Amino acid sequence: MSLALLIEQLLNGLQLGVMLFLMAAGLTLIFGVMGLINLAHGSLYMVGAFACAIVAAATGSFWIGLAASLVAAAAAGAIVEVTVIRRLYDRDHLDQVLATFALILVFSEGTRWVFGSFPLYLDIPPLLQGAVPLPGGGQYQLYRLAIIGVGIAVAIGLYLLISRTRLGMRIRAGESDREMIAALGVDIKTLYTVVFALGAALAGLAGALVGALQSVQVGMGEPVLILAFVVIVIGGIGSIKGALFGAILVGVVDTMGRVLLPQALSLMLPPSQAGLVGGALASMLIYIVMALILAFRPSGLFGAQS
Amino acid sequence: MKATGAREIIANATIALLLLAVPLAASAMGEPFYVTLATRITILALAAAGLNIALGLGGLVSFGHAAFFGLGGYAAGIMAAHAFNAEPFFLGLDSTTSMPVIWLVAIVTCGLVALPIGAISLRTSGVYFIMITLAFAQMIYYFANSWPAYGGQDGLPIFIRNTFPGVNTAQPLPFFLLCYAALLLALLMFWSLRNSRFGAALQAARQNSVRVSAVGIAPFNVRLVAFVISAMVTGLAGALFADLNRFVSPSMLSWHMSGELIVLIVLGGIGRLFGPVAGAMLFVLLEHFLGGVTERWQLFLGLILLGVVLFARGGLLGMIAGKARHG
Amino acid sequence: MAEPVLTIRELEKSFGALKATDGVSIDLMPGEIHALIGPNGAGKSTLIHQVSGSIKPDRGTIHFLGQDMAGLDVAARARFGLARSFQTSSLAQEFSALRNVMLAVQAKQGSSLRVFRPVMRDRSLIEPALAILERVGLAGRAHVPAAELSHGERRQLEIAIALALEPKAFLLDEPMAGMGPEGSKVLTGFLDDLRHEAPILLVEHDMDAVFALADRISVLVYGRIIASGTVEEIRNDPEVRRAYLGDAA
Amino acid sequence: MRSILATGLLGLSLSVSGLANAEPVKIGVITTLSGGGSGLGIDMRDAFTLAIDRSGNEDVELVIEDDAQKPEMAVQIANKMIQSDNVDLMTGIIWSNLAMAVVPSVTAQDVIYLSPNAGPSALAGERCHPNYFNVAYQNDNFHEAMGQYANEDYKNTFILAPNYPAGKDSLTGFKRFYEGELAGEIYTQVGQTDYAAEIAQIRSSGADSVFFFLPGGMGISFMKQYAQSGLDIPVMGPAFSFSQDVLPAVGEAALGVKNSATWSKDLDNEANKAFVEAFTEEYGRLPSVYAAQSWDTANLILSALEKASPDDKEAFRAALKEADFDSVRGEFAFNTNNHPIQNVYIREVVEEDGELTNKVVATAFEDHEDAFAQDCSM
Repeated sequence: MSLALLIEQLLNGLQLGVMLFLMAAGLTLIFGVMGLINLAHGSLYMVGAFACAIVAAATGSFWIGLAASLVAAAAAGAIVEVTVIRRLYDRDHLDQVLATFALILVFSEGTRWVFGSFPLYLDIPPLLQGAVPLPGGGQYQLYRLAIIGVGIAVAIGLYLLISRTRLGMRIRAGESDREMIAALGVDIKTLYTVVFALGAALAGLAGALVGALQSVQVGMGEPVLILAFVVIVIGGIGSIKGALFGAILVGVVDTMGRVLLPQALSLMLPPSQAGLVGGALASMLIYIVMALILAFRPSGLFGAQS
Repeated sequence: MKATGAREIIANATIALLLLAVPLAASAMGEPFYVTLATRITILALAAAGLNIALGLGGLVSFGHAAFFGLGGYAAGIMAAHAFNAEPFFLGLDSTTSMPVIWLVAIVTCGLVALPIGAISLRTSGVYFIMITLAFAQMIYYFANSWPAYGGQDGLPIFIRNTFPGVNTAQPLPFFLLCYAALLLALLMFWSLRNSRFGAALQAARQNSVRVSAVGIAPFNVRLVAFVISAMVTGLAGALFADLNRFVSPSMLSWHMSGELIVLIVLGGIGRLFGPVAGAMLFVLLEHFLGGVTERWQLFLGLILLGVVLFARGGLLGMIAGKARHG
Repeated sequence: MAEPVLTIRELEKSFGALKATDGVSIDLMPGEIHALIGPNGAGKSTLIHQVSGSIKPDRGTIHFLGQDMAGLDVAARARFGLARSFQTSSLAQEFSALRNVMLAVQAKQGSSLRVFRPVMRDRSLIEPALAILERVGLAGRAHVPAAELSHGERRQLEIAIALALEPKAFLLDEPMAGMGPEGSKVLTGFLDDLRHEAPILLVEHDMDAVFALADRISVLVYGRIIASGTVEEIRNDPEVRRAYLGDAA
Repeated sequence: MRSILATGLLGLSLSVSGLANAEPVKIGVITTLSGGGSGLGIDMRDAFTLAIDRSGNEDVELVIEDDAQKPEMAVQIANKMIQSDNVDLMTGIIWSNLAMAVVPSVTAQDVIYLSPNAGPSALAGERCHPNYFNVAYQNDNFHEAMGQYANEDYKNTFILAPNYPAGKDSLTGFKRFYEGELAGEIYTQVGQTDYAAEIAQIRSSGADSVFFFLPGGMGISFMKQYAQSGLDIPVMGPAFSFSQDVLPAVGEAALGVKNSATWSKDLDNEANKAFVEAFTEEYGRLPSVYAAQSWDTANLILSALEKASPDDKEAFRAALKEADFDSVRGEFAFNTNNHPIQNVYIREVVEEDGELTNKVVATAFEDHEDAFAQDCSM
């Protein structure tokens, strides 16, 4: 493999990782602050993509669509938090898994009811079309670079939010002691709704950004949900830093595995066979990595070790 | 306390009789489909009863039990396929269509696979345990999906239902009765486990694992044994399910299946003897009748589930028989 | 003089910059109650955790009945004969008092992988457990779930579970905490007898109980033992008075 | 027509089974009506009910249920339809893996099944069955046509498909007729949504063309990302990723792409014109290839019903086998294995009145037979 291709594939892995980070950051934030496992996070991703596609089609502007996706996902998140999620904070993980599993069914069929069964159209904005040259003679798509940029911006933003602002202070306090911040006079209910909506908005943002690359359709959130869980478990649940690291690890391992495993096997097997076996192994790779990491660090890479 | 205990016993007896009586009546009335539906309930209840050992007694939220359900199914499917093609099965041994042998293979396979999965997963706890069991199941799912030998995503048909000595398994009713007997045996085992010394240690480990180690019992060992037994029962259910559908495919291994098994238990009542049975009845009937009424049935199924989790804690049996008590 | 039952030598444990245990050495002799006192945050609980095996020390050794405890986990140490009670009660909440004690009896018998025979019909478990509940005065509450017991009753149940293990030494972490004066008095009398079954390493805040019971006292401040001796010696130690007893004495 | 949509209630199905002679013909339709793949099932159902409706045949009753794209669910519904609803015929399944789960057990219970879409090779060859009629295609057909057509222009094609049996059949089918070199052969993950890594490999492979089979959302994602990458190597594939149900979601990226199918909206025959007009009028959208195949399935059944009753299985099978109906695909006949002998066309994606659609540009095969017929001993 040439250097240019290698760089391109690493960037692809990085871009996939950044995407996963946008999902995982919300998940891990919600778990860290409220102790909640939210399987319906993928549904909020879908809401973001649908909102962006519909608004972009109506207005002709991807950017308005992007704004709409943030608003729609945050609103959907807030509504779900107030009506359902709020009742789950005191429950065990089992109830949370089940209730949010039920929410997936509701969201998926509800979306299909409203928007129909056919996939929607969403394209990247003209401003971000085209490619930029890479060192070594290759080139890389501008839009994907922009996604990487957004991911880095969100990571910095979250870091600043949590370490520098009053909201962040409250979030950190909430992580350590719910009763204490209630005693401090912070309206904990509102805080939780805000955090949940923030996580939802990040998922919606990811959905909208990816919607321009992929197919906007019902069920699009489920594969990415499972990956996002893999990410936060590898990184250590509740740790934003862990989510970032885990996301990039998963993105790069998955991409490079898909590319390299079949090629490595083709040294030993006929190409058709190498493709099949390599593909099979590549699809299992990140789960193998996850199991290995948890076997040695049961609370993830950046999780609090008990 | 006595009254709620008695109510639960009556509820259990009613459920057990109903599950037996409906297919008998349906068969007599020439409605074989309702026998098939009852068989489906019975097998799903068996699978969930297996999970209930880990989840209900041990508090181990395994989000990967579909792995064992599917492995059991593949054991039946693969052996039937080899027998159908008259090929040797393993180490030159002849394959067979005899259910007892297939069940044994399914149970042993699941036990052997559950042992390392459990040993690694049980190093973690809480959400990590949920997710690592999911990860193992996904590994097996993707493997089955992309491995070409046994049909991959298309799955593996079982052209002729496997056999049981002295029973005509091709007929719906005898096959149902076999499954029903297996379910009763599994429930008997669950009951016996729950009340045994092992069950005491397992349940205590769920309530307070620090306490359990402080009296000198290693929670890890107890949980690992529970996880393996649990997987074996679910694997047996998988083998029966494959024979019921005359088909096995990776969708038996998918994370939705793992979710459904948990749903069955919670619908019925966690840790209760007949929780999985009540849950499976409710779930299959909901799926069947909602599916008949509207194509948006998944929406309503979701809403009903949500309602149960939020407002009917303790599941169906919890509503009928009140809070569960331990000796 | 007899061999010590429990020997702690030069134990050290840090959490980040904080030295929670700093060169602690303690002997527990047969038949004695050795009290460990000190202000909040002195590292008493951390020490108990290290002895019972739930926290691994950075340095130092713990020998119990002549055996090095390093590498043994909580369950293994318990099987070896080291019984502990918890500062805040740690019980199987859904189980009755009886079943909590039965669990300890079964652990002592080493038979936790038996999967047949219902425990509630097993006289070899029920009878010893009931006898112990009788001894701690909980017989009348045997069938009440632990979650519904009063605070004092839970402390009694903690002791009962420790007793059921027939240990070679007790580690009792604030057994008097939250008990009324009456309850403390009864428990003090009970522990006074208990020392003849096995020696006790006692962490306790209730100074009346400590002075009434202890054969020897070690005073722990900021992870270090600043004084160790008989009740009289500790009462009169100026450093202890200054650092800890201060106003109380 | 007495169409009881989605009948699931025992009462309703019992109420019609009392009458002896005037008993209507019951057709069980199992298709995907919920979840991500429901677009295909809905087109299938809509065309099928429309065809029955327009025929004016009052004696056909439909029982329609959703399989949620789950094989176990489909098996359960099939059992219900046969054992409880006593259907005479069954149809509707979109996906190969569901067909593999349902068809063997349905045909074994002596019920006739007509496939409106899936055509796994196992059911065409060794496991063929007199009760199984495939009205759509054998799975390899579209890919074979694309392989044949690629010979005209290309020497070095890069091929990719998902890592599952239909994907393997696809690439095998393509290679069966393609004579040039392969620049690469990749199996992607099922349900994969990002193809950046694969597109980078294509770019560096020196291929002169790309053949892909990625049904559903996978194909939409691939086409969009391919166009966005700026790669200008020509792409081709079977019609699934360029069918009317997904074209709006792919957008302009699809313009000019050659794809293979047995049907196209602009095929010049009377039956097709009537079909396109009826479908567009009724539902306000253009029909997809799945709709066309279902329409044909319904009309095949109607044609056979005029000659025989499903109660006489032997006669009814013979009537079906004659394929005496006006197919929207033109010439249509059944091979020995009950699979179609038909033309396979090459279509090109074009824009018509502001809407993306396909037009036929070439005929890859005339009266094409599948490769498995000789394995079928029927």
